[in-house]
Amino acid sequence: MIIEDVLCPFCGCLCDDIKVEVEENQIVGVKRACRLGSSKIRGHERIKAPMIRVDGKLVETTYEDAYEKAARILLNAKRPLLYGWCSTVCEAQKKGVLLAEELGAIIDSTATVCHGPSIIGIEEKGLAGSTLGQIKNRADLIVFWGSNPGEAHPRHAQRYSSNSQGKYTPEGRKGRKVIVVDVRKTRTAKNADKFIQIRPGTDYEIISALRMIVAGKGDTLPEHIAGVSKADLEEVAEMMKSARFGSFLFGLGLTHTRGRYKNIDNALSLVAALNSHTKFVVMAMRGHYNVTGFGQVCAWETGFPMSVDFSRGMPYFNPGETAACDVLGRRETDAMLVIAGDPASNFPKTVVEGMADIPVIQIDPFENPTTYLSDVVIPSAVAGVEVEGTAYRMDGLSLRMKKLVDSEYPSDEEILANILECVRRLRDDN
Amino acid sequence: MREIVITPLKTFSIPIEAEKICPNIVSSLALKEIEGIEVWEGNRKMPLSDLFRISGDEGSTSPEDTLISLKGDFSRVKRLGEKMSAGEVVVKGNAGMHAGNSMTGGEMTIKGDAADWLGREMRGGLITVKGNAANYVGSGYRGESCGMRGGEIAIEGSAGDYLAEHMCGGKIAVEGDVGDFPGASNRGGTIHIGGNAYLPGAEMASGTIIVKGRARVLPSYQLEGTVGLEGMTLKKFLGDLVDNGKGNLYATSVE
Amino acid sequence: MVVLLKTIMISGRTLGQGATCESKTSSEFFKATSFCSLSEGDYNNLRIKEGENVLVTAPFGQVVVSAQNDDGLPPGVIFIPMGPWANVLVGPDTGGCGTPQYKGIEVEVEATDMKVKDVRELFADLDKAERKVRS
Amino acid sequence: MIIKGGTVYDPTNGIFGEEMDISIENGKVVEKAKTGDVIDAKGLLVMPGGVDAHAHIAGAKVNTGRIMRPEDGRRGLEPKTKLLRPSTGYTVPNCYAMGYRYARLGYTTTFEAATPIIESRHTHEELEEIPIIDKGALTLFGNNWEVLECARDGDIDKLAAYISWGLRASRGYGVKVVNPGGGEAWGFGGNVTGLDDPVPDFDVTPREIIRSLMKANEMLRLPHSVHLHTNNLGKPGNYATTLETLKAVEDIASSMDRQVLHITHMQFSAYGGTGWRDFESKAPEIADYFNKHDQFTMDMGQLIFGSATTMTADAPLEYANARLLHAKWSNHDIELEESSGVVPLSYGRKMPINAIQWAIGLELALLTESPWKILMTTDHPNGGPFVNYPEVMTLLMSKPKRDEEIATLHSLVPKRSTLATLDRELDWGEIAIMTRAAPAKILGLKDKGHLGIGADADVTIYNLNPEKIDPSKDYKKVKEAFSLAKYNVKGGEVVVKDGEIVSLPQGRTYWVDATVPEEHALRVEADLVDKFTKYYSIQKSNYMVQDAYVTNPMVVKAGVI
Repeated sequence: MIIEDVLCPFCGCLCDDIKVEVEENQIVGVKRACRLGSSKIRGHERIKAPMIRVDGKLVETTYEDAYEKAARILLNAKRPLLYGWCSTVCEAQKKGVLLAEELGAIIDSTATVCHGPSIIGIEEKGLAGSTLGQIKNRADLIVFWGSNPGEAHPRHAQRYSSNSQGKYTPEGRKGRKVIVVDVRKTRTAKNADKFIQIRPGTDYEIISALRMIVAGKGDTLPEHIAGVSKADLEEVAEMMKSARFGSFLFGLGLTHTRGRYKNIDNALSLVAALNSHTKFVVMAMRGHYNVTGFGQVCAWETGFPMSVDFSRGMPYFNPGETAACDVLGRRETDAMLVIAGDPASNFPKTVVEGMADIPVIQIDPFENPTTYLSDVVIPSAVAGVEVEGTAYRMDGLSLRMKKLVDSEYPSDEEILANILECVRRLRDDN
Repeated sequence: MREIVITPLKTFSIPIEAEKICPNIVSSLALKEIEGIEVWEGNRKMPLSDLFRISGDEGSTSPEDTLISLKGDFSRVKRLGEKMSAGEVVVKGNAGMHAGNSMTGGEMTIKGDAADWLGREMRGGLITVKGNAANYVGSGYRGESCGMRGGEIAIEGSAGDYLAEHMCGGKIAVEGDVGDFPGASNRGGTIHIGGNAYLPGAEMASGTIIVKGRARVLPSYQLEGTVGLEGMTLKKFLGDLVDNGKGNLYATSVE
Repeated sequence: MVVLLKTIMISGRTLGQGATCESKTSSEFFKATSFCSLSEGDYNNLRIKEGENVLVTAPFGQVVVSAQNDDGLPPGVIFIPMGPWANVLVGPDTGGCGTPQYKGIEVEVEATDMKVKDVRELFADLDKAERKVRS
Repeated sequence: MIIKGGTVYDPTNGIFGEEMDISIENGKVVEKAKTGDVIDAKGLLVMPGGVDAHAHIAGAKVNTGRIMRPEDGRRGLEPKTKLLRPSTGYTVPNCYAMGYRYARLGYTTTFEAATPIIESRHTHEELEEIPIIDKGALTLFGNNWEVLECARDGDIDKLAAYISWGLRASRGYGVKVVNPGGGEAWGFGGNVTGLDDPVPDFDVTPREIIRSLMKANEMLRLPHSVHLHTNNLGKPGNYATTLETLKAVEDIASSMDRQVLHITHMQFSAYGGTGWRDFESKAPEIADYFNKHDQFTMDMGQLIFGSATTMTADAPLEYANARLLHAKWSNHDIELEESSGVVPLSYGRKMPINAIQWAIGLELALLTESPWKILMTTDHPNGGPFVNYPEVMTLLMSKPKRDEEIATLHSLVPKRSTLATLDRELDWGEIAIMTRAAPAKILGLKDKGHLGIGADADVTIYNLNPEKIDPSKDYKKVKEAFSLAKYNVKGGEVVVKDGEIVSLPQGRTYWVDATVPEEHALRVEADLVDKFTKYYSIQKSNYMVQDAYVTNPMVVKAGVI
């Protein structure tokens, strides 16, 4: 059986045109997906059964026992942290927010180690964006700044940006200019019309210089700005102003480097100013397929998009104080639930050390380094392959993910609902 | 002056939220009543006396006439002196995040270091730090257009990143170095930095920043000449011109 | 003579890292993320051969990774794919905004005979099975 | 259940202040209930549950407002309770606060004012999370490529078929039109300047778009009329465009017993002056026109001093606002369909423009003779948050209250508006019309906004004795009582008692399923296949809102007979 128009549960592109061939409840073919998506949909070796740690060893147990152990750990904690959330569907994320409320926990997503600074930048300036289809149909200039879709979002160029075709862009790549700004000549940079190589950590100054040139005040600038020639920046500014529709697509190159949210803040201002000259939009190249969804769910449920602390019964938001790396790095949390994320691999090792000293619950289909630090391990069905539900693309468009095959594992939502029920029951017993 | 002494009973790992440790709240309370004021350890609410020993003078007085002495390590005790309008708070150790948050008057002295968001959204009064202060001294809450609007913060050591972000008034003086982006998006107020600074006054609309050490200055600042100030010769810049800013930035040497 | 190269480390996504990141215990993931790319000049200066290892040292930790050259890198900048090897070098400071600085870390690189740890070994000091603690 | 002995205002049924009992069974008003609880409402004001026909309560724009405004989120915090989830926000509350606050005001139904079809899944995800109240969403059609092409070709049959499809795809209730043509022009940074300024590349004018959509709307016999945000909204001198728009559609007849066109948040479209310097009210001209024409309705879009978050599909307006006020600016252009923007701002009493805008909203309501023609709204959260409705009610009911306010405003108010000269004070019945009966009638909700037999048992009891209280003098008491309902009964269930939420039923979501002749549906289908193949960034099969997102639907049938 061929299932058409499947959504890909890998990156923020959330491609929705995948064809998947299923035979006897097994995925036997994946078409149109990139290497990343295909690998995810085809699947990997799974965690077989729920486990709890006994005398240092993870030993298999029942789901009921794992739920109860998890609930006890969370109930005993004074400052539990519920972290992950981006490789699952919104239905599970909603349940997670409810669990966080019930526990008086901190809930935070993987956004805080990727585009968290972008969100803080947006809080400073707002974001002039669009859906990806708008770029496909209209953009004649694409700026990739600190983003490398050639490796991180392989189908982005073809479906949405530099190489896509639409109403006002019938020639695709030929009718467009592509500028790449990066510290290294990436796969994406090799296909650019103009590549500006900058030194790490100088993005803010370069963007300020561009803002000056765009505002017609370039004459006060020195000949070189952080090592980049003014002439190069003048050329970039001219390309931006003379475009009919420009788009500024930025990645972790801006958020992970010195300046962090200030880099984004400045880029958002540059784009706002460009709109006085032409049409320009800006977008964060979000990583996980539903990291955007967590921000949306968390915002409508709590008023804030991430790093929400429910300790005092109402949401308190302050990344720098309430983000996962903040509280783990400072050893301020006394229990952690990890779902649909792998902090042991993705946090700085110095922060991961904080997980070694506290009880950790993991909900995930796959074994990963977080498993080594977990005390309760609950295997789940793969969202977007074995479970249907909602996901938000990097541009904020929501789509419904399909269920392709049946699973012997419970969904993230079911697992969370069970833990929540245990929490409520144990609390009532006391 | 009535002195109330508060001492932690243990070393905290989970931060304590104790905005009620504030002259405005405790001045009129008997010691027994102060023991009962509510603080939070993570998601548990408890009386102050579960976590701290309370001693000092009995009686009831006005906030103006109240001194709160905090003895020991308060580096994980947050929101000390929040919204205080008068009186004195002395921390004889380190202070946790948000010390002096939204204070409008009175005096706070921190003998050790101050954590992030010291004097956030301060309106008046004086905060003195003998040690170092971390990030966001005198800044605003996320998304707000105004941080500190009045009062004074004096730091004898160094300060972290985003010092005085969105500052709209008042004065901050740091004797040592500061981190990245001091005075970002400020609209008024005065910042004195004794040591070095990295990209001061980004998007400054108005206000004054003086850097006596080295500063890496944004390309969107225009050099206007040199001036003598406090016996030193300083370069004077106008900016931040990205936003037609009219701020004054002075620095001795420029990277 | 040991050459000690002072560089800036950046980490980031790659196709290989993305394709294997849901099977982190696999040899494919190990291959895709436990290496370091250097500019041709830096690579030659270290006097190493293709596939030999380097020890990378940052203020917060050190890690052994295999070395390769990448003509897209400028001198003085090295690249390690996003993942546990790179993250040994990243400090805990979240800069007041919740996000560690994964790019632009000052490191020193030198050739080494030490082998690259596999993922399990890399976490041996934190692995609860090794620590035999927790009740 | 019986609500006994209250002083009832039920304007739809001609009841103005009669002492009577309301009997309720199975969620409906009945002749006589057999059993059930008795609520003693003796000496208390009883009205149908409030109906808000225009507010931005759910969807991408609202959430954008939340995400860019943590400083708003931290206002209005209320912790979780055994029953309630935490509340946050003032201008952009979280979903739960939305439901709780409407319920406490005595409201039971609210319609989200603008959802682009492609992003309606998101709108419904949020609507589902809003507790208690019944909801619906108006679907944006004014800048949609298929609409522009049908209007250009004068193909009303096909346009009607597309609307039918679009309402189903979005699970939407009616046809919302925002700055027709301007949103498309904004795709390349442009706008349209008036009714006859053609949309770039589409060879169609706003006049043609509005007329075509109205004709299609009436052809489909939709329960609600076209709901229009005019061109040039928010600009000085725009009253001329507004009147020109109305005159341009005078010949179009309504197919139903309701208006043929609703112009929304009229305050923003009733401006005189050639610029901000000579900015003035043209509310008298607008009200005069409405007094002479019975086929049109409007809502106030009243401004509230303090913080607001403007959010609209009128993206060029938002860019202009942001540049003028040096404010945060979010923009979101939506492929083939719309554009939109979000800008937070603060309205100041001493700001001449804001003070005059405040006066214009009130003038419109006081100068329009029939309360059936003008609804009370603040265009939440554009003019200000809906929690301020009691403030607006008291301003309308009390001349002394208005005088007291005017004294605190910029001195230009009496010079640039007529408000200070108006003595009219609305009575309980007129308030009941503007907040209950008329919005239900204008939306075409037959079972809402009244308490006749068969109506939904949505009943509000306020802690006021309308016989004894003089709202002109005791406006403080009136505001207090309207702010926290004594009882709010929703669908026969007590949801608020003494100002506290006591139960959390899941409200229903209204949407319109309109049928069209198959031949036209097939023509639309062919167009859509083409557009999805060439232009949309998603697949057609993934586009339509699935049933999973509307768990408690109330489907209203319409269509071409």
